[in-house]
Amino acid sequence: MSAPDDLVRAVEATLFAAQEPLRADEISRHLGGADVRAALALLAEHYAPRGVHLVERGGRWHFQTAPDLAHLLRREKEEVRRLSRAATEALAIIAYHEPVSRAEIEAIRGVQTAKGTLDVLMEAGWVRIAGRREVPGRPTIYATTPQFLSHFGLSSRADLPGIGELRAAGLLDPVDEAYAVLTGNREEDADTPDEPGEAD
Amino acid sequence: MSAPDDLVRAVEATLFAAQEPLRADEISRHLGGADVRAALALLAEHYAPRGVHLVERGGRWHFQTAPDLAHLLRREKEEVRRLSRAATEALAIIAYHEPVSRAEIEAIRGVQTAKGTLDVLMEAGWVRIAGRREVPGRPTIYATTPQFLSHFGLSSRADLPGIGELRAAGLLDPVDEAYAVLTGNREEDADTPDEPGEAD
Amino acid sequence: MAEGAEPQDDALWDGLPPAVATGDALYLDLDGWEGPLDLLLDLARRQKVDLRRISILELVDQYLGYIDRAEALKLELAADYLVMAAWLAYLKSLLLLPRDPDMQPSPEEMALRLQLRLQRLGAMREAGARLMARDRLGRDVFTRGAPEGITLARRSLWQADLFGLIQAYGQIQHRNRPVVHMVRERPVMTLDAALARISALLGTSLEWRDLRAFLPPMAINGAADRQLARSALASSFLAALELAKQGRVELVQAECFGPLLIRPLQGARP
Repeated sequence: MSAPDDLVRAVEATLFAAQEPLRADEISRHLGGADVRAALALLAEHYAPRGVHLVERGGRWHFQTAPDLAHLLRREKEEVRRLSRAATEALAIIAYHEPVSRAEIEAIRGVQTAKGTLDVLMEAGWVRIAGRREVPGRPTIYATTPQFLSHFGLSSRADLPGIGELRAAGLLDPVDEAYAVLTGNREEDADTPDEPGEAD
Repeated sequence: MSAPDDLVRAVEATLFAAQEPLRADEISRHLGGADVRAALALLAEHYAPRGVHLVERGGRWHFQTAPDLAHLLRREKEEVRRLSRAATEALAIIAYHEPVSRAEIEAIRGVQTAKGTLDVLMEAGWVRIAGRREVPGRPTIYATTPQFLSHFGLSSRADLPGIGELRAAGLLDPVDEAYAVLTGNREEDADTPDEPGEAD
Repeated sequence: MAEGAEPQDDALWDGLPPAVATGDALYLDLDGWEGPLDLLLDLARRQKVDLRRISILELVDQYLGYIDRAEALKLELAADYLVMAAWLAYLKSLLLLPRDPDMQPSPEEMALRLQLRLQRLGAMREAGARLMARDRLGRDVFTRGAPEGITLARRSLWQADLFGLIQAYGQIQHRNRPVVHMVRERPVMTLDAALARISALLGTSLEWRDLRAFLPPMAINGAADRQLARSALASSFLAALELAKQGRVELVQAECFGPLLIRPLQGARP
């Protein structure tokens, strides 16, 4: 393309600096009454293959970044965050009992589960909506995803330790009781605050 | 010009969309680490004859309207506030001598500089505090900002009008130094209490 | 208005109060200068020569003339203008009088220094004017009026590990385990057992024997044994009292906390 003429350049600069889309007659008035339609057509053609397009919307012209490059306007910043205790419990329940509804998760946890907790698990990509349970109210049911398995290094859900193994590992002992056994009012040495969940 | 390649388009779109001038490395990071220097050079060349230019100011790139179209665009725009003579001189002294202390500004101007004068320059975003001079009293020293370069259309401080000639003529050197150079008088003790208005 | 002295513009923007306009031209002129050096620079420029070639003597005369006129008009001059006038008058006298070779600094040096200062101020004033005349962003050139902007989206990378997950599940399971209260079997000796044991062991012996000899033998390691021992002692004591009440034994204790001796009562029915 040869160098643009002065009118084209003026239209280009006017639209570039404008804070709002402009109608052709507004541009024309701004530039002393010149006929700007040819210039607009030339500019639109010139910018068509570029990273910025000149577009007309409802009779008003403006520049915008090319639609295929829209993703460039978002810059993502990743922040590593640890899952909260509530979310970890909800995830564990889903993993062991899937598919489960929110009410079922709450029944198992014994406490209410905030909507945001499940959102976090879905945002993390570990939980998905697996449909609805065909009971009154048709509650949404949740299940884990393949990403869940890969994140936790499991080849399948069957890899999750069973209740028997949990008990053998002391993981069914509540933290505070196990601690009391070790440090409580027995006459034995009361000064061994070992790892909770390890004793007995 | 043939259709620009994807990287050129991406750099073009990023700079069009950006609200602030961007350094090449910021653009690069934004675009996944690509080397954008060639793309920037291509774009600057492509836009040179157009109504919008791609310019580099203090290492930061931005699009702006072509200066020769100023008369078309100026009228609807808010007039840039005019600086007082005191503020203009202080700004010039800071730009050509930076970093400088207030006492050094006053030594050149021969008058006290009102506190508000430097505040005005800092409020405009053209001057910043650049630390303290490690001499008795540890005076605050001032320097210009990247916005100063953008506002006045300077690629770098080396672009300051006439700075090369001023430096060659010794006009950026302090009076004492210039005097010593002129007279070849090295045993000069630089103490001239007889001259009013200079020292502080 | 003197050439080179810019007009005072009320619209100027430097945070300073606008100059008081009095209608007196000379007063306004002086007010328009930023101090004596500024006035000197303006006067020097009127010599229409390079600042490096100005005549200092001529400049001094012009400055002093200005000050004289201001005084004739009874204008109040700022002190620094008067100080400069005095210094320039002194400089002029030094330059004109036969020079004292020992004088430091020499009048020539003082004059040269003044000239150097004027050059530097002149250079900066010119530089400032050239800066202001450039194509300025927001006045002559403009950035994009409505940039889309680049938004920074924060994305969370959630972290959790398998152990934490399993442990959490263990805690839930524990919380949910049906709670059963079981009273543990405790190592005690009942009163009935103590009665039976003491009755059997008393037999027909007529010796005084310590009640503790009737306690069941037990290992002495372990909390359970100690608990049983205390229970046995208490029960046996109650049993001894009961047997005494029934008239089957007699009890003797010589001192407080001393051994409690027991023997079958003579003539009691077996």
